[in-house]
Amino acid sequence: MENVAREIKDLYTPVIATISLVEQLTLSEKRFWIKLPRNQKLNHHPGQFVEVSIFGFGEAPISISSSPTRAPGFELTVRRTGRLTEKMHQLGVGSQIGIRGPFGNGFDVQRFKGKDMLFIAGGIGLAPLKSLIEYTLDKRHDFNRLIILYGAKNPSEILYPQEINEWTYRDDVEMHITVDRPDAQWKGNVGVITTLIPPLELDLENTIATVVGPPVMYKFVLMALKAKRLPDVNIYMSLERRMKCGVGKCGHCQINDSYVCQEGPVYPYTRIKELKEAI
Amino acid sequence: MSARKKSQKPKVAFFDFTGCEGCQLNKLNLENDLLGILELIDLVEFREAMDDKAEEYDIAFIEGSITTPSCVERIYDIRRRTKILVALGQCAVSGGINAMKNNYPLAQVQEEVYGKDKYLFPSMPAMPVRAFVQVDYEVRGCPMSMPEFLHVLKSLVLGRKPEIKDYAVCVECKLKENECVLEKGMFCLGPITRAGCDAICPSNGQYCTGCRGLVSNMNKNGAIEMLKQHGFSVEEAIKRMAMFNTNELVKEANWGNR
Amino acid sequence: MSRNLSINVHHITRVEGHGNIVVDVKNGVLKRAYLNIVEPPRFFEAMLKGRNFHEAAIITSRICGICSLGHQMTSLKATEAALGLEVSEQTIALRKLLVHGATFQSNVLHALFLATPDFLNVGSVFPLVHTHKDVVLAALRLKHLANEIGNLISGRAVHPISIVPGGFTKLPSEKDLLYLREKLLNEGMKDALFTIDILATLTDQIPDFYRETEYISLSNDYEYALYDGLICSSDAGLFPVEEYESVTNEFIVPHSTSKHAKFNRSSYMVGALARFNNNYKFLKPKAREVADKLGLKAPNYNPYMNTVAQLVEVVHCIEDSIELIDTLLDKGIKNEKPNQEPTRYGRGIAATEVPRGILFHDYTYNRKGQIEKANCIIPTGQNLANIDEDMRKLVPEIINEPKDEITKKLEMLVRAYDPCISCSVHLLDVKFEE
Amino acid sequence: MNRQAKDISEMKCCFFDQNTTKQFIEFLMSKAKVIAPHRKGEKSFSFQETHNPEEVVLNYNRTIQPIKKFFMPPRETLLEFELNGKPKVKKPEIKIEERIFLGIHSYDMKAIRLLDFSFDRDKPEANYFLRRQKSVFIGIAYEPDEYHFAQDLGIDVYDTTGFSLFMVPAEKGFLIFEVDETGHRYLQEFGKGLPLDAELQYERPEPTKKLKMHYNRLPQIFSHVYDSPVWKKVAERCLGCGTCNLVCSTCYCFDVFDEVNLNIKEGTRERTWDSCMLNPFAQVAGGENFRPTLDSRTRHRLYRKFKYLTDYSGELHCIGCGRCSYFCPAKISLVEIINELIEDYNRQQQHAAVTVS
Ligand SMILES: Cc1cc2nc3c(=O)[nH]c(=O)nc-3n(C[C@H](O)[C@H](O)[C@H](O)COP(=O)(O)OP(=O)(O)OC[C@H]3O[C@@H](n4cnc5c(N)ncnc54)[C@H](O)[C@@H]3O)c2cc1C
Ligand code: SF4
Ligand code: SF4
Ligand code: SF4
Repeated sequence: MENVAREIKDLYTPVIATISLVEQLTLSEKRFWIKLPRNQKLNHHPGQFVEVSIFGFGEAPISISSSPTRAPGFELTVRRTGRLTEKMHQLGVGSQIGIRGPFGNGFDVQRFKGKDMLFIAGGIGLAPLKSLIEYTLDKRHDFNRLIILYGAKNPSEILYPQEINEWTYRDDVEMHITVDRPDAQWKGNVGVITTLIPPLELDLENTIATVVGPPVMYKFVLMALKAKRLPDVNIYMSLERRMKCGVGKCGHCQINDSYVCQEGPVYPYTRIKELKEAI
Repeated sequence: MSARKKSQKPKVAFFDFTGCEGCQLNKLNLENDLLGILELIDLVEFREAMDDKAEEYDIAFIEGSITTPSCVERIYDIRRRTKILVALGQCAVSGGINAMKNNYPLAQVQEEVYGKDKYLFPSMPAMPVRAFVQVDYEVRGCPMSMPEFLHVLKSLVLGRKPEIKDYAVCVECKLKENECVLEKGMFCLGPITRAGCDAICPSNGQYCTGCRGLVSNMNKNGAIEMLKQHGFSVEEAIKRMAMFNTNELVKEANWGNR
Repeated sequence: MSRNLSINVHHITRVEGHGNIVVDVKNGVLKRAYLNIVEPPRFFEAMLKGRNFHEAAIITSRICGICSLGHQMTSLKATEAALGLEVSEQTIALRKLLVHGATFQSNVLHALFLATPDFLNVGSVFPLVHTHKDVVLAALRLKHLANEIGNLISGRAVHPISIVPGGFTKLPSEKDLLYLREKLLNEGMKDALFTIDILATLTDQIPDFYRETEYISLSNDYEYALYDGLICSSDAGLFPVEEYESVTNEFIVPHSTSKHAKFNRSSYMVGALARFNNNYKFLKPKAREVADKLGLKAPNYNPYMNTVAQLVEVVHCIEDSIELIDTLLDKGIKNEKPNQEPTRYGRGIAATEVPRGILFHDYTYNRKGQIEKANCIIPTGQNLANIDEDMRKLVPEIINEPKDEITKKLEMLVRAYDPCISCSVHLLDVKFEE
Repeated sequence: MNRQAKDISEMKCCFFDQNTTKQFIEFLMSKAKVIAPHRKGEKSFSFQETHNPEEVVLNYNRTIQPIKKFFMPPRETLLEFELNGKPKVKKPEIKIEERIFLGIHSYDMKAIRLLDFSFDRDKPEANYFLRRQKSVFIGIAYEPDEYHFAQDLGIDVYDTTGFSLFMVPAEKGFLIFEVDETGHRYLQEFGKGLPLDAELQYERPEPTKKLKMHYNRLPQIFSHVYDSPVWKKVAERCLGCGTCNLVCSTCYCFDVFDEVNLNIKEGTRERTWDSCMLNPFAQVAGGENFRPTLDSRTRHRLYRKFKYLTDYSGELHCIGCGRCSYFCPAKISLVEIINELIEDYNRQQQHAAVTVS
């Protein structure tokens, strides 16, 4: 006890990072490219998140939406919903913010190697998944099929039009997109995201489904995946909870016995089944 | 950014309706911080302390409850002219102690005070500001809590949402390690009253009278049960809760859940 | 000059509560001059009905945030009288200290923050922050000190917490008292004398106006009565507090939501000037010196001098508070619990000198310890008839002055009374029709 | 450091009369900051720094806040920062001071050991361990009141684990047992106690038997009562005021928020104790509340004590101090809830047995 404490690294002091690019994606979402001091790497796994600080406004967990393969910087996609996120939207290139992390477990990319990847994203859920999608694209030969299902409320809320365009035109990616409420120009699918699942032809044993979206989405996507008889062990979900510390102490993110910031945010469905409060 | 020009400071106004003006006075009691506050804001209207008046405001603080038809006109007018409207003190937030009279038939109350001359003075039930116009933020308490007022003011000047607590006074009581007044055999409304006052009454050995209104999702039956355990009949329990919360207890008048 | 003049000051500023000044002069003849109280009535007496004895003070405190201590104090005393609750010497000493604190803070607020801008021809105290920073800072320190008395002894200056029927739920520590003593003795007295020196140079701004009236305050034979005493009329002598109704004789007038009062004349005055006139001989020495310096001698019939009397009281309260603290410290703070075991149930009447004058509370309790009937008579209400009378004498005297000047003098007159309209008036737009 | 200490019957022991005890407290005060139970208000007690041995109250039932307040203060500044221009952050220095905790009941000591586990788990927290180190604990035996159930949870009144010295009230004074090296050193230096060599006879209080089942079966019960009707029943009376968490010896959840100074140029990041019983605890920006009802929150609170953390540490994370029940405004008793859950479990088992046969 005597000497340990001195050696323990402080968990709560962020490093100061710089915003090097800002892009307005939709009315309420922006993405920020962040650089750490001395161009340090964040060394994250796809699916991990950081705690972003804006001093005087607080701290919030935000998923890293870029792949570690695109280091040294990293990307955050932020929806304007409250105290910190509203302030973040007012920041421009050169502004400095605090970063702690990366935190959480991220996706088990080792296990995904050689598999067919089915990405299912609703709304801003595409942000954490983009990190994994980019990762699989950058290591394309490590993975087999790549299928991306993405649902947005309406066409103006589609998060990354550029990337989605790119993915759509790649012939090694199957990109399906749907909107709940189409506008006059919309020519694609209409309906909730679950409508994209039944038509898929899947190699059930070798397909990994990764699901991220708003809380209401999970139940319905699960039903659709189960209807396809995708094995439970092949389903992964990333969950969101209130979070203060990111280091397994504050208790806010707890789902039954699991701290989302430690064991999650990505959970295999087999584990989620044990967590009664999860979905 | 650091060298703010005077014109960039938010234009702030204070207005008072029916109440005891304790909240107004409480602001003047900030002596040590008063000059600091004046640096932050451009005070354009404050009847109790100055003559000047302005046309438009960034932040209007409203004190007191709405009790006459002319109050209603005035509050509509203020809402039209301000960007942010903050209700200050329990009278403005919920009707406060003024609303106790809503428990009695109005005519009878007037009779009680003015006898046969009661018709000279129009009155209506005492209502919170949010019964008439949109209220952006609330600073609760009778009198309003000064640290909370400062927090709201600083937050709004900084351009962020203030943190408004929505849990029981007991929390603050325990953080301060106060002796619980229930332990002394007194009664207390702290378990169902919104924190933010730093549990100032129990800290002074007195029971909490519920002056900051009820926590949201309050377990009303549980509260009545608790007061019964401490020796109060249901009627007495409701009467106790109603001192500052008449309007909140009347379901129909639950203006909060817009 | 046969002038037509109509003044209507809507919601007069720098007073607590809402009131309008209405003056009508037709062909040089004064038709109307009165203070129109438009503060919506709040029906406290009705709200007290059925309430428990320890709730009365909490509720009546909310009659007025400015006078909250005064209302609580009077309420507690009425309750104690009704229920036969004895209180200890220590409780009385601490309560007197609180009354001093409240009088001191309210007088500073009124004299230095609300009235002084008139003498310096500015609309509020805020511009003075730039022109008279040291005075403003001294005044702020004074106010802060007065509030500290309230905070340390009763938990909170506005709507005090720990004063309850029968005593205190929390007692100040000897350390708190020593701290207050030190501050009062050094900083407090220094700041008070400093600001008074500055104001002494401005007394020529006080209008020259006299109208002798009846002055009513508490009085006793051992001190400058604030906490306790008999009713004293400058016309008719002493009366027991229980006979308050025959003194106040409340009546309703159409232009006011607050009732008016009269005793031996058509009106009487309460407040700092009335106390000064009736109790001059008990003022502490420094306070007398200050009165001399400010040109205030008893009796004085200029209502504008009420503000000056308030300053004199500030000094008196500081001096007497120090004495009270010394006595308390000599005896040591005893850990007493409030005495809340009623020995009887019935009617209790009490009066306290609150900053604006004498305040009466009168409760009748039933056997369950609940209020059956309540009556509160507020100082500002008692002064209203006197203010109207003053205006009726003043307007003809100044009728030839410019209209701005007339309005200003009227507003200053109303302000001099430091009317507390929440307790009973808000102020104004000025419209002239000639 | 979790090693189980010897039984006190095997320890060296001496006797302090009242006066010597006072002198001993003075001696301790000369060594380090002494923290001991003091009277707080009319009926309650609180651990406080001792400036005068007279203030120490050694026969107390329980303090309002547990000792954890010295290692994790109810409110603490995590960071100081400047907002303007380039943000600057500074972590306030945490003073490492030697402290002697005097008059600690065995369950409160156990709570510290459990907190050590919680703050070490996953990522060790410096703030806690910086304050935690250099603490010496002197225990005292207590007389269980109707709210204590530590014995039912296997924590003996005379459990000396973690202590340096252990005091047992005796007629006109205290028996002082040497538990470890530090304790031995203290007694040597102080050198005033009356040595006792004779075989000591003292009574162990009867185990209280408040719980209807042995404590080591509790985690098992909790595997079966997640959907028990008991939760809803408790929720009818619970006010969600958070008192139970905020006085709990082993709770450590917290909230973090930024506060700025009046000049809005500098500010601090503050953390305060939080409570999972409060309505906003699991609520997110979108308005979603992941534990919106009082029954789900009560269940979470108890599962944290008897199952979730237990599955990791192998120990129950309730120490039976009775604070949560003693201070609950609605007078909800933890023991009663557990007993009802046990009954519910027994009913389930019987039912299962019936259906099988
Ligand atoms: C693992 C994880 C990844 C996330 N990734 C993203 C992302 O990539 N993009 C994005 O826009 N949002 C993301 N969120 C949600 C984001 O954290 C919240 O929208 C954000 O905390 C709101 O903070 P605020 O200060 O703007 O709002 P306020 O309502 O003012 O919130 C105040 C505080 O409450 C807590 N809080 C409130 N809502 C949430 C929430 N939904 N989740 C966690 N804590 C919350 C935070 O501690 C926050 O600082 C993520 C959340 C989690 C848990
Ligand atoms: S005194 Fe009142 S507010 Fe404080 S803990 Fe007890 S019940 Fe709660
Ligand atoms: S403790 Fe209760 S009555 Fe007192 S200020 Fe707080 S909410 Fe109001
Ligand atoms: S749950 Fe209750 S009895 Fe158990 S440790 Fe916490 S406060 Fe003590």
